[in-house]
Amino acid sequence: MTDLLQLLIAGLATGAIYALAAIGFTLLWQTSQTINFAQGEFVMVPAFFALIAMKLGIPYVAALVVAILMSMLLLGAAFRYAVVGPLLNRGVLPLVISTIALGIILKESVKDIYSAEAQVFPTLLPDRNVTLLPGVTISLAQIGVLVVALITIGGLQWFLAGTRTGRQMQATAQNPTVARILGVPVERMILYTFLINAGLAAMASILVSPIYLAKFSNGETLGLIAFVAAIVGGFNQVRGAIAGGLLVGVLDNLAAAYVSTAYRQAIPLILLVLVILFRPQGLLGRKEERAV
Amino acid sequence: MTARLEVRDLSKAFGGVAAVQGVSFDVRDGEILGVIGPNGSGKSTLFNCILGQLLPSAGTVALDGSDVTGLRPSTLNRLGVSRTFQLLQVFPRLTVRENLILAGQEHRGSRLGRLFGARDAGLGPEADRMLEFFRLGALAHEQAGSLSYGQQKLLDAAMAFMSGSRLVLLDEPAGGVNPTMLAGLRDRLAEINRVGATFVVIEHNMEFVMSLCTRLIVLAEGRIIAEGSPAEVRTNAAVIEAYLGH
Amino acid sequence: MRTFLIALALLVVLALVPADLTGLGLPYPGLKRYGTYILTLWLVTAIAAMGVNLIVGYAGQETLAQAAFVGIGAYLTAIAGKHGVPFGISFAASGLLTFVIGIALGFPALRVQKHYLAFVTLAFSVLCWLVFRNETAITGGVMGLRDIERPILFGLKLRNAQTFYWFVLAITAVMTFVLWWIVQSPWGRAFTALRENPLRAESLGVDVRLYTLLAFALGCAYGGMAGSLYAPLVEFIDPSPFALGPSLLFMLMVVIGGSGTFAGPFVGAGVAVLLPEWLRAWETWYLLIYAALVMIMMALFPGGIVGLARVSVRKRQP
Amino acid sequence: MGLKWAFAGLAAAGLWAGTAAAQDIVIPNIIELSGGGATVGAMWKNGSSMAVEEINAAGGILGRKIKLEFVDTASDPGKARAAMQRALDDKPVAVFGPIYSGSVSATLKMTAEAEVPQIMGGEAGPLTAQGSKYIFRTSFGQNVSMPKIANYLRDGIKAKSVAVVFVNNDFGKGGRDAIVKELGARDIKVVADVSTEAGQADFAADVIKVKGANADAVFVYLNEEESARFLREAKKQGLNKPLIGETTLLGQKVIELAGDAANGVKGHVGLTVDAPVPAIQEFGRKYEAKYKSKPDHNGVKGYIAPYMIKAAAEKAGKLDGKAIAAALHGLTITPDKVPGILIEATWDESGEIDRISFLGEVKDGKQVITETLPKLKK
Repeated sequence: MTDLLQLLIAGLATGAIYALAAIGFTLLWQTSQTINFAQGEFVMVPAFFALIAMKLGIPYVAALVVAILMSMLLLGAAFRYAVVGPLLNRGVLPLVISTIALGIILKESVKDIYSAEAQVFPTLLPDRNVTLLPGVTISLAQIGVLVVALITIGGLQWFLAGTRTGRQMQATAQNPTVARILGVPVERMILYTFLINAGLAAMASILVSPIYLAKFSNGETLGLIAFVAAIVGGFNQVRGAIAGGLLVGVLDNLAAAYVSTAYRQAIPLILLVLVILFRPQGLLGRKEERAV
Repeated sequence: MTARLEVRDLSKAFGGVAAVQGVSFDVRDGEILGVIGPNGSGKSTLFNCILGQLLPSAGTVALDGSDVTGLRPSTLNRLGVSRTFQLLQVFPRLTVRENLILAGQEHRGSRLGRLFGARDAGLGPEADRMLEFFRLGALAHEQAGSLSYGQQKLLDAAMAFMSGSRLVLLDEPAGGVNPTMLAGLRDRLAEINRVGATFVVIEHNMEFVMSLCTRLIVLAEGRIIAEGSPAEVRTNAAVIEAYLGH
Repeated sequence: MRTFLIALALLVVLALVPADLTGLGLPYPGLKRYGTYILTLWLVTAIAAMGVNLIVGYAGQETLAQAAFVGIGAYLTAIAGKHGVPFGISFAASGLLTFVIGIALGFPALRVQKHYLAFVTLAFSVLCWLVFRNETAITGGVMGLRDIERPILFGLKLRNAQTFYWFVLAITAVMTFVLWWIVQSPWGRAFTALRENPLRAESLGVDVRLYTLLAFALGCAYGGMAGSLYAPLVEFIDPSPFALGPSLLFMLMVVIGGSGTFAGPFVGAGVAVLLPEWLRAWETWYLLIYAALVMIMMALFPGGIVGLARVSVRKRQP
Repeated sequence: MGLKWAFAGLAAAGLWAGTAAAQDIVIPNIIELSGGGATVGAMWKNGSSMAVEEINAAGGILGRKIKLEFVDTASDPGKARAAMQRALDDKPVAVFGPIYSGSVSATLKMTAEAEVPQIMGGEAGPLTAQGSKYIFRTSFGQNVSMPKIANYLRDGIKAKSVAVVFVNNDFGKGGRDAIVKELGARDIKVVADVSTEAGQADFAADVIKVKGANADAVFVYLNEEESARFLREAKKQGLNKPLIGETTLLGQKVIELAGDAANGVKGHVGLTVDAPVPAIQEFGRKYEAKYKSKPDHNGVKGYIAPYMIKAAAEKAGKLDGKAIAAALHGLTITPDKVPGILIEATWDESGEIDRISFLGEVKDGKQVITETLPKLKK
């Protein structure tokens, strides 16, 4: 029983990070039909922005801010205009290819320019453990991850539902053509989603790197899992991505403990296939009209 | 006269909005039935539900007496129903002749036979005949995308007849076609109708509809508000109200 | 007829590239063993890429599992070979098995929306990789399978690099012809139609779902058969070339060559196989350069290298 | 037109037959510069480059300069084979690498056939057991290190049961197979056998499994980052069994990455920069000054490879692959003659290396050597 609790907590903490990455995925998909295969690298890179900033003598907290801003500038705005912009009207495939290539570029750049080795990434919170129950321990870092991730997600939900800009973004996500007719500045809304995606990725990066170290290849697994989480939860719903992320995080841990460590990765993937077979819109997704 | 197509109580709603509500009508063998109505009255949705592009929320569609509700468009097409779309739909990177052959090939022989058999699925002569009939012969080997709008519209219509379908649903065949070509198109359609094809035509161009169709139904807000010969419909008070009321 | 003659000439040239012609009085020393190996690898990669092109370029779908299908063919051939099964049978079985798996994966995925095939293949790709890694008793696990025998043809051992190259070249020629035949047939027309406008194709009686499924399964079969040649070429297999990353690279190579064009996969495979050789001096930077090239290509010339060549030829002949 | 380009391409790629006369001795390094082994490959590359600079500055080998060529295997044995084929086409005096055992296993027959000595970094046991006369290790094989670990578990820890945590790649799987065999031979039970992935981030479930097994000791055989993540999770969950490792687990990189969590870890250490040998520590300082990062045992492996060739070639008196291989068999290289070898080492007939090694533990964030194990054969 305590084992199960321990696994659930660890799974939720990891899952919260997956959720941050998965939300960005669904946002980009909704507003611009972008399937971002570089999403994992988007989570890997900001940690290195912070490391570079610290090497230049910028103090830790300021370096984190720099990382988030750099991420929004390069992985948000520049990505929107230099990569996605020219391909937006050419269908999904060129964009898929381009983001695959972008992922390779980001990964190789970090490796060749910074280092191929894992880097220690400092944490905001002291490296201490809290014992919840006998046998159930959680580290402060994990609590931090959960709290920050939940605040970020809550803030995002509030922004989308409670502000004018947020509602305009949702209108854009649901139907850009109608949104444009209603006077929503669709172009700006699309840019906002890219900025939010980059911001969320940077948050995920800052949260994950102290625990799992910063390394150029971290994006491979993270990207794959965020992708799976987004599909499982529902590609067209932000709350679907959140649920998907948490679910995959927990499932991965339970599978490793109770099924097989060798096949732990397989369980979320099998879930993915089952979802596509029986509930293709995702667990919490909206059903879309049959066309053809 | 028997009914080729029977539509009964057909409804379609998108979310909470009802686009088509309880529409019933028959299409009789050999007629040219016009479907008119103001913009947004549900004409294209009706077509899409009949042809399996959309699943109707309620109601049935029967072809030659057998139920075909919800069958996929390709199945319906192989059962002998063709259509055109409101917006231009040809394959721009295929040649004009290839477009026509494609339109007929799925009705020829078995799928495996088509893989091993003739490259044109034996449709070459027929495609050439159709090209001549629609006065497109000179353009046979041009890419369809390089044709003028009117020519593409002709090709679009011609493709609907390559399968030898006896029931053809045309969604705004006259839209954007210049008056000279329009007369030609009307003559072609009338001629095909004489040799045995039944048509359902959605059209905004009243002159075209009145001179081509033998019978009309009028849709407004998803319901049939009038039905009858062109002359009857023209003087129907409800129709005038529906058109002018907007 | 002209196409046929050009193809024949190309085949003869390709057959002669690795050969030492000094015996015939020509100042051409042929290729070293490694050169021949790279050329053979190019052909094998091109076969798998042809399959991807069928799926991506003709049927307009995305596949993220081509490397996994290559892996299935490679493992099947390697394991069967260890039990004395002749190559011809393993080769056919590889094609058949991957075709059937393609149908089984594609059928549910194509029932729903457009990109779901990509998602299903993604899952399949990783699952295959896990099986290759963990079923040590069958696949050798992470240590791989060593000493895979090259096939024997009519009693003739194809151990030698050059004879094996000719063998692969012959198979590639046949498979290229088969694909050309399909693409030129009414099937090819249906593939083009369903990529350009599935809605209209469906209304003309083209069973879009079935044709897409067939294109996908055929594409998978090409992957499986490429794998069947890959195993005896490298004489060693392990899970790494069949992971998700290489599957993504297959997509890149088809698009950079020119998706939906017949020569595209050959050009794309050529770039993917030879680029690391050209950019040797840059060591690992070649991946970066390659990826940057792909991105620029996507933004400026989405038709790939073949599309670019066509445009420049058309410009020159007014 | 297209063909001309194609031929130009082939020529540019240097695939054509015909040999170019070279003044320098070119030694190809077929190593993991990208993919999963990129970290390891980078270390080797730096180490061997540094050694070659020193050798060239001192006049080269038998009066000729050495030039290293680096070829990426992308951590893929298939690509390693291709790269090896290319290298062997040029008939080199020797080849270095690969470092991943899977890639070595895929290439060792080729070097044997071509009669070219292959100085490699693989540690899997079977590599030297296949009768190749041309394969040479730069570090202990698992067939040597695992018996030492098993002895330590039996005699030092007095363990009756052990939980094994390994990374599922050629390195980890090879080690796991070897230790399980050795433990079996000593009547020590393996009560948990936990496979983990390279690049795995979350070790919560793995630690729970290990805890649940309630073994007397835990043998941790993972790569650097994963070792660190495992140690952090073990500390968090209060896993209070002896954590035993082999070289990596006690290495500087793991200590740096794991922080406090590494304290108390014990085990066997092959050759690392932390060894209590002045020459090795001096090497560490030179490396760090040059490359701005701390070397690990892969850096050491890469560093001694050129010195092995130098010593063997000078013994054979000629720069010839066959002669060098023959000279290396049974050769003992001592640091007083060849300082670059760092520590006295002997190669036997199968290419296995023999030298002293250490037992150690991590105390206050530092590796402390508690015992020096002598060479196996005097």
